[in-house]
Amino acid sequence: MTLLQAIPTTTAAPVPLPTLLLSALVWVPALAALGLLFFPSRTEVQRQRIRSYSIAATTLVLAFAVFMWYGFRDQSGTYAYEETRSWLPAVGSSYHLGADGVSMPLLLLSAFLFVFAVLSSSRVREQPKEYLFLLLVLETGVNGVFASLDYLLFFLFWQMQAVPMFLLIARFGGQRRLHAAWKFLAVDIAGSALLLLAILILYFKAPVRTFDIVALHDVVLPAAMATLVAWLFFVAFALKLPVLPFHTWFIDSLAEAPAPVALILGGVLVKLGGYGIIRVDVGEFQVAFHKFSGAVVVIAVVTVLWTAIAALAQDDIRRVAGYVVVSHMGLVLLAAASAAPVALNGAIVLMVADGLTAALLVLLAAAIVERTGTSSIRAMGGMAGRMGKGAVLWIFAALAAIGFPGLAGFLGQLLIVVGAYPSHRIATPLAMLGMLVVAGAMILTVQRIFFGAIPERHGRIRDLGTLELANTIGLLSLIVLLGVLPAILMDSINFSVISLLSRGAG
Amino acid sequence: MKTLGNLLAFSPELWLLAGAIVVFLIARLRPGGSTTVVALVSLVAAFLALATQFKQTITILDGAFLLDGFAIVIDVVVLAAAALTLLASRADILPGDGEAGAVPGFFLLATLGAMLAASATEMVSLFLALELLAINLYVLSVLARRGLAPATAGLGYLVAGAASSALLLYGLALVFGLTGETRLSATTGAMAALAPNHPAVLLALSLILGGFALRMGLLPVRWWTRGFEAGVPLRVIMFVQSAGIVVAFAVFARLAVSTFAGSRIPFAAVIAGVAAVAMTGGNLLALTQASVRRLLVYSTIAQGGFALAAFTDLKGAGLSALVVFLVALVLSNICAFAAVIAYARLVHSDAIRDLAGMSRSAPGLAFALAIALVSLIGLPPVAGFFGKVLVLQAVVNGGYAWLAVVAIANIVFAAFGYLRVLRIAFVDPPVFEVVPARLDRGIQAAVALASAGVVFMGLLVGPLYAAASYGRAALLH
Amino acid sequence: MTLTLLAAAPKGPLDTWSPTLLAQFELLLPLIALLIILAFTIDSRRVSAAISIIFTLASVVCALLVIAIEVAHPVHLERPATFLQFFTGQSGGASEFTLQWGVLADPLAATVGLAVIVVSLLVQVYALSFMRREDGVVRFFCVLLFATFAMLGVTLSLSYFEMLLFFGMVTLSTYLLIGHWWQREEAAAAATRAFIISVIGDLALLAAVAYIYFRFNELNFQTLAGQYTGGRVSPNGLFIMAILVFIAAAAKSAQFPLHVWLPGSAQAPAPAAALIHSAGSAVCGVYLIARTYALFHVSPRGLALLAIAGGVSAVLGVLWALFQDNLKRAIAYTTMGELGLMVLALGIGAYGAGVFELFTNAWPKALLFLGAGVIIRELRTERLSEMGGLWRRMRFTGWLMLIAVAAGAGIPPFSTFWSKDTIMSKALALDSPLAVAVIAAVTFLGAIALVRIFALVFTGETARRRRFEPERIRDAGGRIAFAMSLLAIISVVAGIRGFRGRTDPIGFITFPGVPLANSHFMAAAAVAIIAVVGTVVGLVLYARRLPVPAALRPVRRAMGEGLFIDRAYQLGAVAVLLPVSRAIGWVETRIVDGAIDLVTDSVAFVGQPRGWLAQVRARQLLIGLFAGVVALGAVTIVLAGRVIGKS
Amino acid sequence: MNAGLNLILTASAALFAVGAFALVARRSAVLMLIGTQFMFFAGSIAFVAFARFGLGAAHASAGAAVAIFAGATAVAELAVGLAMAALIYREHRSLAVDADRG
Amino acid sequence: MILIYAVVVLMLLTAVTSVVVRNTLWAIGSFASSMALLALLYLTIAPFLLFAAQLLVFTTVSSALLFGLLRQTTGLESSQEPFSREWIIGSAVAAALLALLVVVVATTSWPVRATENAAAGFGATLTNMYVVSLAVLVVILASAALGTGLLLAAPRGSMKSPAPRPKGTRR
Repeated sequence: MTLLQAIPTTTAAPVPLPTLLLSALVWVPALAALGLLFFPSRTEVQRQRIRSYSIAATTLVLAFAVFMWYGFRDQSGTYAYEETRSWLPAVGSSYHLGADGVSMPLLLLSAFLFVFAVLSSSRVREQPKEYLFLLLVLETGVNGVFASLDYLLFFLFWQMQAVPMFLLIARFGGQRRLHAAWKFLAVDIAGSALLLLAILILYFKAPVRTFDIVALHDVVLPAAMATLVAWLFFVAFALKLPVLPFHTWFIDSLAEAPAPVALILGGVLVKLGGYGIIRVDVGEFQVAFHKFSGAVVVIAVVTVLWTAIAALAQDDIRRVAGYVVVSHMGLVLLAAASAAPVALNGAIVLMVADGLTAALLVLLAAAIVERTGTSSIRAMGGMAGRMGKGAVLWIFAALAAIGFPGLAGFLGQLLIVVGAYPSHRIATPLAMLGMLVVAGAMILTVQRIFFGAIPERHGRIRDLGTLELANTIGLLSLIVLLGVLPAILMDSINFSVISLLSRGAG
Repeated sequence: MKTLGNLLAFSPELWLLAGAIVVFLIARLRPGGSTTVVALVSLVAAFLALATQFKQTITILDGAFLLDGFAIVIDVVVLAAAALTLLASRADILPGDGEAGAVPGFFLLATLGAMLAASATEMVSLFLALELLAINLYVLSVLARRGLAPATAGLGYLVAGAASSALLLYGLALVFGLTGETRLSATTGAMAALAPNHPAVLLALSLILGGFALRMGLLPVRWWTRGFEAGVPLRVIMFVQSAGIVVAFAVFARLAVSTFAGSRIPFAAVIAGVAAVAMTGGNLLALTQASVRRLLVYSTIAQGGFALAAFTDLKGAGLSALVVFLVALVLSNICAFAAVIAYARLVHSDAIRDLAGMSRSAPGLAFALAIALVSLIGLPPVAGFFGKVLVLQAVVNGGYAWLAVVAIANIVFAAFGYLRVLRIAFVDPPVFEVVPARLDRGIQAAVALASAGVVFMGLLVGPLYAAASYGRAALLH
Repeated sequence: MTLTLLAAAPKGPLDTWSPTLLAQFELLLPLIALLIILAFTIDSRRVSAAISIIFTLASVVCALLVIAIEVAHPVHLERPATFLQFFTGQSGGASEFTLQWGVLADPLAATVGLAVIVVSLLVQVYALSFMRREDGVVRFFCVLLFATFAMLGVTLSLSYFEMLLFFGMVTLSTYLLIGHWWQREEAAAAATRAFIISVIGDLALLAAVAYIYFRFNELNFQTLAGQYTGGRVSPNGLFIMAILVFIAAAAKSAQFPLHVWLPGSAQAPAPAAALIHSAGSAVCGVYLIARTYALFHVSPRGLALLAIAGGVSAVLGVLWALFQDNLKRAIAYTTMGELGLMVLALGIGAYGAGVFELFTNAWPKALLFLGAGVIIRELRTERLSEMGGLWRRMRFTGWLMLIAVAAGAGIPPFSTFWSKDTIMSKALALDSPLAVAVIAAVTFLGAIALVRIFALVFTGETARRRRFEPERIRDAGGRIAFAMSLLAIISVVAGIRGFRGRTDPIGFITFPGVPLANSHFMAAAAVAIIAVVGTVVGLVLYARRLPVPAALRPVRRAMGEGLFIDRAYQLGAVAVLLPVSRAIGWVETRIVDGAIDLVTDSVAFVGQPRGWLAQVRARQLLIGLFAGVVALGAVTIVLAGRVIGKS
Repeated sequence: MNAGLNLILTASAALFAVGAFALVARRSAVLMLIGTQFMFFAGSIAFVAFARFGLGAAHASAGAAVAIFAGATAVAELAVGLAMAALIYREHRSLAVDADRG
Repeated sequence: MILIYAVVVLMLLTAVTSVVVRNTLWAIGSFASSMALLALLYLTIAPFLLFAAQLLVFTTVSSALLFGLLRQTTGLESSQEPFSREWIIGSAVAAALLALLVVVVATTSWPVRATENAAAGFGATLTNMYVVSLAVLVVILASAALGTGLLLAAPRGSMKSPAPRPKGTRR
């Protein structure tokens, strides 16, 4: 504790931001989940009450997030809404939360996406109580990871999303849900073990016995040790990202999980990996990370190309979405490897954009699969005649995934390419090839699913319902907003990125 | 005689003794009387009496007993465990058990022995206190349930326990021979004088470890793990797996601190080796079990390995870590056992495959079991995580990084096995048409309290650690 | 930079009527119309069409004002706005990252913008009644507005970034226009193909942006124009930039080998095709080259690349057009020829001429497609071999098509004659026989191709087919006739340059360092003769429908298939990419998943219940206990003796 | 080096081993309990010996005390164990520990 | 000294006999005799009180208990023939244990101090330092007696382990 006070974590923000907001952001879902346990869920009315209750909870979190976003004008690049409480003084771990321009957009993203997830959860008929409970706990875990500035806390929250996700997939998933869930768990636990190992090594090799990220930053480890720790962190996060060849858990889980869970999985969960790499590897171990950034770039490019090409012949519509997400995360990895401010800005923007896009794709895919009763693209075709709105929205989603100008992804990809090119002259064009293939794959899905003659068996298919329209259009409007006015996001991202880089370099 | 006045320090134990006598009387005179309540009352009284002695250090009978912070912390844990066990016990009484009114009395006597052992600082008193605990456990394991199987199990338990006591006794004898002292605190100097590779000391250590192995739950004891209604009743197992283990580790901690840690033998290395074997083997055993009770009993082996690992940093924060870990372990075990008892009450089985559909038929119990298992794995955010983290810190501080790696590997390994159970409980279609039976209020309270403790220990871990380090300081003084 | 430009702007009425302001209006009006239609979800085709036409008309007025002002003072004005700006606190290099967008006004933009908006207006008027019986009219008008907006954005964009932005939008608009009849498999396929090809171009432009920004930390055209020569980049670097930009342009305006989407674009409805080919995505590539001409200008290899690619594309285009049996495809191939000619012109340094060609070519092309639309609607076939003898039945359309053919072929005094003349004169000035030969060949063959189309459609007899009575053919009328005749008039007058001076388009659109192509009489005469001869030959050849000699059959087929290049691409995609993708899928499911499953399954296997473990009895336990104690004691004693005994 | 001490310690060790043998090798409850007795008494013999000859002389009485207490507890355990054995014997006529094949 | 040798050897012999003989009766007999010899050993090296206790209390009580059990169970031959697998394993383990203990115990040069007769303080020690231990011992014996009583008081016949019909029925 005294140690923590000794460390200047807050360079006084221009406006003293209200603390405890971040705690609210993190813990409100968990408390709501606990409250959920006391609701009866026998009759349909009660189930509906449960749903609206959780919608209210997530919306409250979203309100907090937006409020913090508006309050978030701290352009000195340091942590805002910081709060430090004595938690485990014995081990030198404190309850230390804080948000900066790197985490704030992702917090906002997760707040938004969880609202959408709960909104679109009305399909889950059986055991909505358990389901929503897990979902809310998941939100606490995710927000906690984004907000925590203490390695132990970070790991704690990192773990908090594993078990709920496992149960959500394994319990509410599709046909091969157990297989997918086990795969998810295997990779996740392996990654967590590496994460814990890295944290402990860092903790014990550091002269000061603290888990505090900010405090540990000033610690200089011996070079080899730093490289080892950076590697461990990187692998742990890369498993979550996911990178080749460990991405199949993500593809399977995305294909098997119910739509809202898949939305969270593709929209937020994989972003944890990217966030971790940017926050820890780039931010804290920049020098060590730079040592093996070559390998990272290779991994990134291979991931981008591989997944893009894999998406081409993929017949399962949800898997296509999964591959596209992985390919984007590969771009994020590329940006992280070239620790250039422009690229990192692009990485964060792309993560947010890709989160929204993935959510949109997943929701639409789920709607289509639900209607046609199959997830095989070959079995579809001519759907535009039956679900015109769906077709338009899907086209927009595809364009957003391609990184179409005027939509969110465009700026992210542009910044990443522009920023990463100077340091990686060959990797960046290769990654752009991957982008091209992704574009081809997405536009092919549009043609295969929606265009062409209308088959008879799709005769009685309805177009998107009101709720689905509300969700998808809401997401789409966010995507467009971000694409047209990126400044609302970039302003505060950039300063944090700069300070992150300067801190990392220093 | 001069220090006889300090005997008042035994007031909690005396309360327990009185309670036991009352229980026996009631059981004799008015069969069918609710003896459990009496036992609970005496436990509460003992706790209050103990509360008056917080933050004191009382030496009794020139060093036979020492009521210090460590003892008090352990006593509180033991009392809590006993209380929860008694709360849960009624649900575990089957119609065929006849009226076992005297059983709570033996629970009280066992608790008495445990508390005495926690504060014993002299070989004889230590040995006797452990024997008191042990004999009552033998009796309980047979008395609490009629039937052939409990009797055979109890006999096996008794034989093994006697062997363990003998090993312990012989080890103590060697220490006595080397130091000429029966007061543990007095042995330190003499031990420090001995050669670092003195065979007798190492032999004594081996013997004492062997003597404690059973009580620490490091042995795969079968007689606790037999079929559901046949074996030793769950409440006894629950007590053994919570209070018994805590006391064993506490006593071993006293011995180690005063005797072996002082000597120059490679104590930490030996402990580290044993711990590694225990945690790995325990996980291997636990993962392959078909019944939850066996899973828990065998997982305690692995947990015991973790607890032993804390001894590698005895002079450092190891003891505090040990205490926190033990508290977490006790809470988790009790939570899990209580949940299993309650669920077995519904489906009359404790096979893992029969947990299927638990989340539908008994969501509360499923939740309790889930958090207990997660805590046993050592995943955040529940109790077990903090215990394991502290232990890992101690291990690495002690300079046994390889042991930390083994421990993490074990955590990972255990996660799969335990989450398999969770998957069955939460995912699989139900096997039973469960008729929702009203659960005894006591066990409901036990489950609720234990699970709340497991969940919220993250918040309380600060104060708990403070208490633990207080006890540690008292022990190392 | 921009400040100095604005300071340089002449005072007077310009301060209030700044051309950039008008350009902004010109750009935004179609967008506003689109947003109105979308926002109020108007589904009445009339209302939506009215809105879009009215706004486009207003936009036309703005364009006219802009060009008027520019004619008065040909200055380069910019109205930039910051799209995104943040500061990258790196010492050295860029300390600030800025993305600007906005509008500019200079002769080039004004001219092309005018062409775009006017063609768009007429196309809308035409479509209003042409699409009457179709469904999805509102969608069609929305897409038309979007395409117009995107195209105007391209013309008015002032930085590579903005160009990239609007290139993407052009891609989308082309995709939507071609895929308008999405029920048709071939339309959908063509749209997809066009999209992919265009995305190739967009990504090339993105690469160019990355590279140029990396070299110059600057994306503004005007600013860069001064910096290319600064020697900050080696000639190779400049050439790389030129290549990237050219790829972007080629993908858009169908330069060999990225032309494969152009014939497919004939799948679009006639008005859409007219827009695409005359002032749509087909020309924005050429415009890109013209806009970034400074880059090519400083890199001779870049210019050579332009010349070669342009020439090849031009020759191939007209050749393919000669053997194409599908009406719209034939016209599309002639467009390819014209586009090649423009690029060639830019390549040989005829800057103004190239842009002028772009301007003059727009009108007849649009007219041809609109007429083709009418013809196809009436004949209900697109196959030239099934057409003929319409001269009697569609006299008015025939005349208009005749004008269009003449204008396209370069018959004096129609529009493209003047541009071709200037290009030729530049070639003569360079006196490079190759260029002259290519231009002559393209003019000649292009004339033949256009005349062929006219002859096959209008002369001879109407072939009778099932369920089709020639008697029911109606001539174009109403709005369609109006739009087409307007286009015809423009095609006639678009190139008139009898008088020298400011209004001379060639003199009007200049590039610093590129001398005006002073057309001398010889060039004019050559072009005129070649065009006329070509026309006559075409008439002679095709009016009497000579059967193709057997020897030429394979040639014809090859040419009709566009030398199978399209097939080759498809083959490459189907035979290479998809198998690779499937192989990847196999690897993932079999090998990667296999590995992971192996781990999980093995853990699960270890986790299976084992019966014997439950059978540990007291005796075994005691054995274990004693043995363990013995082992522990022995091991520790021995080890301690070994280790510590040594030390 | 004290001959008597080492002699008696060796004896106690042998007694301990004998008890262990009984525990491990014999199936009858009676003999196993006898084995535990031997092991206990082996421990107390060691205590007494140390108290008599070794350093423990300072607390000579302590050794004896241990012997007494240990013996008493040994007898107590014996009693309980025999009761269990009798209990089992009633059920099916065998004194074997682990008689059941459960 | 000779006496000690003799006593020790005899004690071990009787102990071994008691654990190897087949007839339980003989086993108990030799057990009792070895206890008595142990008492003799104590007599030589320990305070008298211990000898008395050993001889009077432990030997007799334990033998009595064993005989009591035997009476209940109509003394029987153990069906176990010598040199069975269990014997071999057991002897192996026991030998290993013996070897370890003897090697360590016999080779260690135990620290020695000039001895003075402290038997005088024995009773005092018991009543001063070990008073609580005495109390505990009393409790132990009491609870053991009580437990034994309750165990043996179990009504005959009710030994069948109760197995109530499960509420749940397997699907």
